[in-house]
Amino acid sequence: MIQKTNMKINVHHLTRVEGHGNINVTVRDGKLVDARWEVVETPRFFEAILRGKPHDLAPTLTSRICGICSIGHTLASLRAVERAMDVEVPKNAQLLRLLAKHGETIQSHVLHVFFLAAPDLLNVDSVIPLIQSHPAVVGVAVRLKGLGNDLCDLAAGRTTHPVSLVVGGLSKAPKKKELQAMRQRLQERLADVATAVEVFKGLALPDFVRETEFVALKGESSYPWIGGDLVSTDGVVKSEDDYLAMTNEYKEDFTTSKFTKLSRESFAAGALARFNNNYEFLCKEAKETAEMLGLAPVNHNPYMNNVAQLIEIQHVMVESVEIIDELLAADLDDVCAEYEVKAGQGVGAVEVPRGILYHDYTIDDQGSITKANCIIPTTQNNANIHHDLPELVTQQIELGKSDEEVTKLCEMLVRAYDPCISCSVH
Amino acid sequence: MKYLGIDPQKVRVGVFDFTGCEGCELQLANKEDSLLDFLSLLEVVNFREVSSDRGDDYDVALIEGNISRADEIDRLKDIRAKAKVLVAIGSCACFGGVNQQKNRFELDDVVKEVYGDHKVETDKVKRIADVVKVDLEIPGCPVSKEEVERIVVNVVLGAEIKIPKYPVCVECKQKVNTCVVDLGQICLGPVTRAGCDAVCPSGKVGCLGCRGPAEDANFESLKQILMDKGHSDSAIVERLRFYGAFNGTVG
Amino acid sequence: MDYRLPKQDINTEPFMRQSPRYNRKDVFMRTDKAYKCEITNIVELTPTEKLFHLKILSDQERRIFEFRPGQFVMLEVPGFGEVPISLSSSSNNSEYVELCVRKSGRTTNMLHRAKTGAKLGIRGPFGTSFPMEKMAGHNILLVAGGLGLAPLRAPINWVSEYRDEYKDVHILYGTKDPDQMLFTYQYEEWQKVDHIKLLTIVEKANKDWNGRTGMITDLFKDIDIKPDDTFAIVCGPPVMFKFVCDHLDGLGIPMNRMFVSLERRMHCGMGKCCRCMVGSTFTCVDGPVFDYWSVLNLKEAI
Amino acid sequence: MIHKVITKNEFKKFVDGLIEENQTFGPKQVDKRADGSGIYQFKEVNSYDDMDLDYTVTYSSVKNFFLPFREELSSFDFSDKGWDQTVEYRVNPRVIIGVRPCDINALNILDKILIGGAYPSPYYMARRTNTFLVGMDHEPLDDCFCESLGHDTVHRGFNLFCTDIGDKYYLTISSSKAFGFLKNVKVADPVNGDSVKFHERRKYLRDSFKTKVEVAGLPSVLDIEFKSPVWKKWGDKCLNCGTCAMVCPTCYCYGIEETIDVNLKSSRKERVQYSCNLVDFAEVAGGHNFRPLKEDRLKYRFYHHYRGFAQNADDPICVGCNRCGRACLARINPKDVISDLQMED
Ligand SMILES: Cc1cc2nc3c(=O)[nH]c(=O)nc-3n(C[C@H](O)[C@H](O)[C@H](O)COP(=O)(O)OP(=O)(O)OC[C@H]3O[C@@H](n4cnc5c(N)ncnc54)[C@H](O)[C@@H]3O)c2cc1C
Ligand code: SF4
Ligand code: SF4
Ligand code: SF4
Repeated sequence: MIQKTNMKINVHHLTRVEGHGNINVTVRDGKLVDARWEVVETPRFFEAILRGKPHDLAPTLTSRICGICSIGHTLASLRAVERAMDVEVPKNAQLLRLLAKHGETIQSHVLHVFFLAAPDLLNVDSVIPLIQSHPAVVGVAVRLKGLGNDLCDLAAGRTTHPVSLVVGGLSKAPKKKELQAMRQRLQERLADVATAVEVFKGLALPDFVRETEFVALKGESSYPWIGGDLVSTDGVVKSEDDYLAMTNEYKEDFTTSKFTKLSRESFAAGALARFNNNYEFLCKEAKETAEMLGLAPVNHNPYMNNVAQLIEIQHVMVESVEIIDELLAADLDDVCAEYEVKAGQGVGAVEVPRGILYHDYTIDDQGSITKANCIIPTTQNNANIHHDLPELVTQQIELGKSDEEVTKLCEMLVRAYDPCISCSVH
Repeated sequence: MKYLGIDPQKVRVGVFDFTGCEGCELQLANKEDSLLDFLSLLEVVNFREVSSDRGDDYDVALIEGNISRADEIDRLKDIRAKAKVLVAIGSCACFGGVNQQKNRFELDDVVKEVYGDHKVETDKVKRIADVVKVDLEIPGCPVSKEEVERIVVNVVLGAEIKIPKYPVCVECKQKVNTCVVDLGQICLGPVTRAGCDAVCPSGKVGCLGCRGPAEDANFESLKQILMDKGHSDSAIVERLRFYGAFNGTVG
Repeated sequence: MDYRLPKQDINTEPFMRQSPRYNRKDVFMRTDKAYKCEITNIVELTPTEKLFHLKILSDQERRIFEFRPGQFVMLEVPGFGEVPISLSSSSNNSEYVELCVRKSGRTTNMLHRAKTGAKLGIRGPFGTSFPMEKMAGHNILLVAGGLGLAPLRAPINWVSEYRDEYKDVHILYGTKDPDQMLFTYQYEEWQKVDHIKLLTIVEKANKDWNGRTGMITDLFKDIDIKPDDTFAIVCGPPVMFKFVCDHLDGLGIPMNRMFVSLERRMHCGMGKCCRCMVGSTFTCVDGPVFDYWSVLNLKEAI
Repeated sequence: MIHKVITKNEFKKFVDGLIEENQTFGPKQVDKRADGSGIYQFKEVNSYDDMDLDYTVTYSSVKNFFLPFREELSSFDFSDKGWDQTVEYRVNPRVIIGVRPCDINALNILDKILIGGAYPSPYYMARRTNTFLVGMDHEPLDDCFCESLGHDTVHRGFNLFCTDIGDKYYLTISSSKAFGFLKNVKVADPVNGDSVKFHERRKYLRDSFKTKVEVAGLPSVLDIEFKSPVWKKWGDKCLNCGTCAMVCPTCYCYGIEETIDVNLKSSRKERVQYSCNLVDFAEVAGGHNFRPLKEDRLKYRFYHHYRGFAQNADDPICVGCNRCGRACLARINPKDVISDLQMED
């Protein structure tokens, strides 16, 4: 085995991720000199734009922070507004919102696992050649993604940039007939998940471990999605309102995205973090899948995030059926609460596909936003990616891997976090 | 069309994103029941979000997002030079989208608000057409996949593309929706170009005009109607300026 | 207890006072299903106009299809659109019809790319026609501007075929520039064989043009018109036919002996879509051929 | 025409019977306006109690059950050498309950145009003949003016018509199907008292109209006022949104759209409900628009409605339901426009 002495990796505008970022690694005389994850996405300054906005336009506006998790942003924004003004959201509206959220989780996770990550595991550039070479897998992916999108359409009016999620609840509830049909589809599609699990069993994910702190919402009686306490695998517990102490944002000059930290120099959020913190609340079927795919809490291999996503897809599908059952038994005529505009401050924390998302607004007595802060999961993960890279490269040069192999592993590492870069530079 | 003796031409496309949320690009991978047929009409040579293939030999460049930094101008001009047809997709690319709301503030002020004392490079938001020649605009926030499909089919066949000239109300009425103006909301449907199947009013929220003005739209009348119903001038203007699509027509 | 409605009820309910004139399915087909035809020949007339020979494929349908000069068909290019096009061939030609089409939009652009052998559909014929029999025994003045020669070609063919029945026949034809002249290959035949006097004029000459330049009405100076013994057919854009008809009116030709063909947007050809309304008149069923008096009485006709 | 009476209880049984066996539509409140008034539409119903039969008037008319907003006229399947056209106009039989007299009269007008002319529409006919229509009278709204146009009562065009005479409905049966179905319930021949009540009800309804529109001589007024400044006054308000035509029970103008499917193997030809108020209604290839101004287009709708078209023997096609006036955000309504025009005289 020949020791590689010099190495220069320079991935400009990494592909198959949302947004623009670069990987830069320099190894000289067998020693790592520099390894960094640079976010070069152009910032859009949503927090600045939000100032002066009527509160009811904030969810519509912030939905546009991200095309993939727009429902998550809308929900976090709504939660911030509603908590600032003490709006009580009707139970059924909460259920419908969660259903929309689940649709997004399915859609986003499927997109990531199958369209963005799988090509690496199958050694192709994109999903397109897989249409010919692996039609069954592509079929599964397309059907599941369609299911996720349709679930969003049904519950929120549209999958990208939802329309019917409004302050107070929902402007329009789906018809029971449609819910009934969706319930059936969800159950039928579980077979596709089983197929996907079979496929994944046969794929080897890179073996890389770095001790990491994982941050997620804390479930009380179920796997957490909207609101609640914040926890970490290092034992930190904080309230939702105390999110700033959980994120500790700071800025580095080489990247347009901010970085965050908690007990260590960085932490991770997302599917794996949720899994590591809330394993007990997964449904039976999802736990079985976890066992089959060799994932158990607390797992420190970032590449396993893909597996955690697959497990979550299954979990939310099962949970969606339960939610629909509850909705079918309920009266869906009125799913929006009236509310009084008043001044206040509120935080909304929501587990979106890539981790915890926080929106925090201060609203004046006219209902206009005076101050806004949004902390995006990818912002939280960026630092962790940045700190994973040197460790990964060091381990790999010790194993004597080639430039190409290391480059690919670096790319796959970033992709494993499913970063939503434009989101992180909102 | 074979029956006419015309062979459909697969289009070689490049998809490029600038400042935006990438929601429009995402639509290209949506509408699963016809996705595979849709993809078979295209040869994707460059689409960073879903593919590592980075070809330069595209005929049609789909541009998402707007321009808000100097390096983007160069990248866009380079794409323009290579593409035969340049299509702006989405409200950001066509009108500036929500991002142009930044232009109402001083640049220094927005940077300071978000990044404090750190230096971050940013410019006023520009539409794609402000920087290079645009051959076709497909508005929407996000674009409607149905419309994109229809347009791609016509491009492949070399047929003229028709987009509605009438306002959203037509589609809204066809869906037998309750008019949200009757419910006390502001709706820009009467002045906004149809083609979205009135998604927003169908979800019982007022249209915000992401598709830009309909032809011969009557802004004065709509404004008068809404003010008569008790909505404030500022609330109406706030909505008209939401996507930047009416900036030429409202103050 | 039985409340079930019968599965399909194609017969009318007795409560409907207007019993349909046709309620046999095969008759419906004529208006809603196109006759399939094949392009048997394409003649490129100008860079923007082509003449298509269309043969109706079914023998039976070909036999049914009869038309009169001035009528039009709805030409279907499946998937792209359906457009009204004047029948430009002889009404005695039962083998194929000729349609002269200008490339001007979605449907017609596609049509221009079609090759011989392509299959199209036609419905029709629709609309009113020129009263050719009534004109017999008189002088005929055929005036066309630009693409107006396309609808005029059917009456020209008629007159040629029944030449003995008419007295003097004149064609006055004007276009913007010489390149736009249609059917130039037929001029000699019209003049030599059919003894029709043809006068042409262009607004803007080019170097190959050694004919006249000017407006179409300039041509009237060159011919001798007997107002009380002349019928006129004028086809062209509204400004042009108004100009010509007013001129002829000045000469003393009664307005009900001048005929024009109107053009409006059309989607059905059957008086239903209302796109072709002029005032309260349907261009498709009450027209496209109108006498000039009626046109003057139509609101917003010109 | 046969008359019977039925108690309201028996009627409910009758309606539930129809609903049980057939796809049925009836009036339902779908929303409340900001001012508290109800918005009704014809929706699919599952039982008698699902309906709001004492509704005032629906926001959209029943027209769209016969002329859907979007309707496939035919489809083409392509092959390398050619294509095949498929034309289908079968519809599933259905029942519509609670249709108002003016709406039925509107259908009679559409019958005249779409079935009576030289080219009867098989699509419309199929829908019309396979719909079992139960009419029902009602008290007019303040702005209804169908009485002015003689459309407040209806004599044909329905299977069954119900007039509320207190605890019973006075039934007008005009189809054998209706007669047959009624055998399932208890109906009685009207006794003298019933007929008296029936006539009283008619008179009461007729006297309840608050809005009157003078329509005599309207065709010539419209011809004369073709260039009137009144059109500009109202045209300036018009949004050209087509709402009026979409909700109108008689507006029938349409456009054709052809779309090729994404697989390039087939295409669809659809009829799409249009409105003469829409900007490109009269636009032709090359971009020339025969009605370039808002006022031209607005005028045209009035022209069609009150001047009448040849297909309809030049009779007005407006039935006076004032749906357009109610739906128009710009508050453009027939009564005000017509009285403006008549003032011009
Ligand atoms: C009675 C009559 C006879 C005609 N005869 C001829 C002829 O012989 N040769 C010829 O080249 N043209 C003729 N035209 C004009 C021809 O119909 C239009 O050029 C054609 O419809 C344009 O269709 P398009 O799809 O290419 O254009 P687009 O602009 O894409 O039109 C879209 C649709 O609008 C309608 N439309 C647009 N323009 C017109 C128009 N001018 N007239 C009617 N409908 C229109 C059609 O339904 C068409 O499908 C005639 C028109 C009429 C009314
Ligand atoms: S809701 Fe909006 S789009 Fe719909 S009819 Fe009313 S104004 Fe028009
Ligand atoms: S209704 Fe308006 S805001 Fe909504 S998608 Fe359509 S054009 Fe855009
Ligand atoms: S009259 Fe009213 S409803 Fe009709 S198009 Fe004009 S604004 Fe719209």
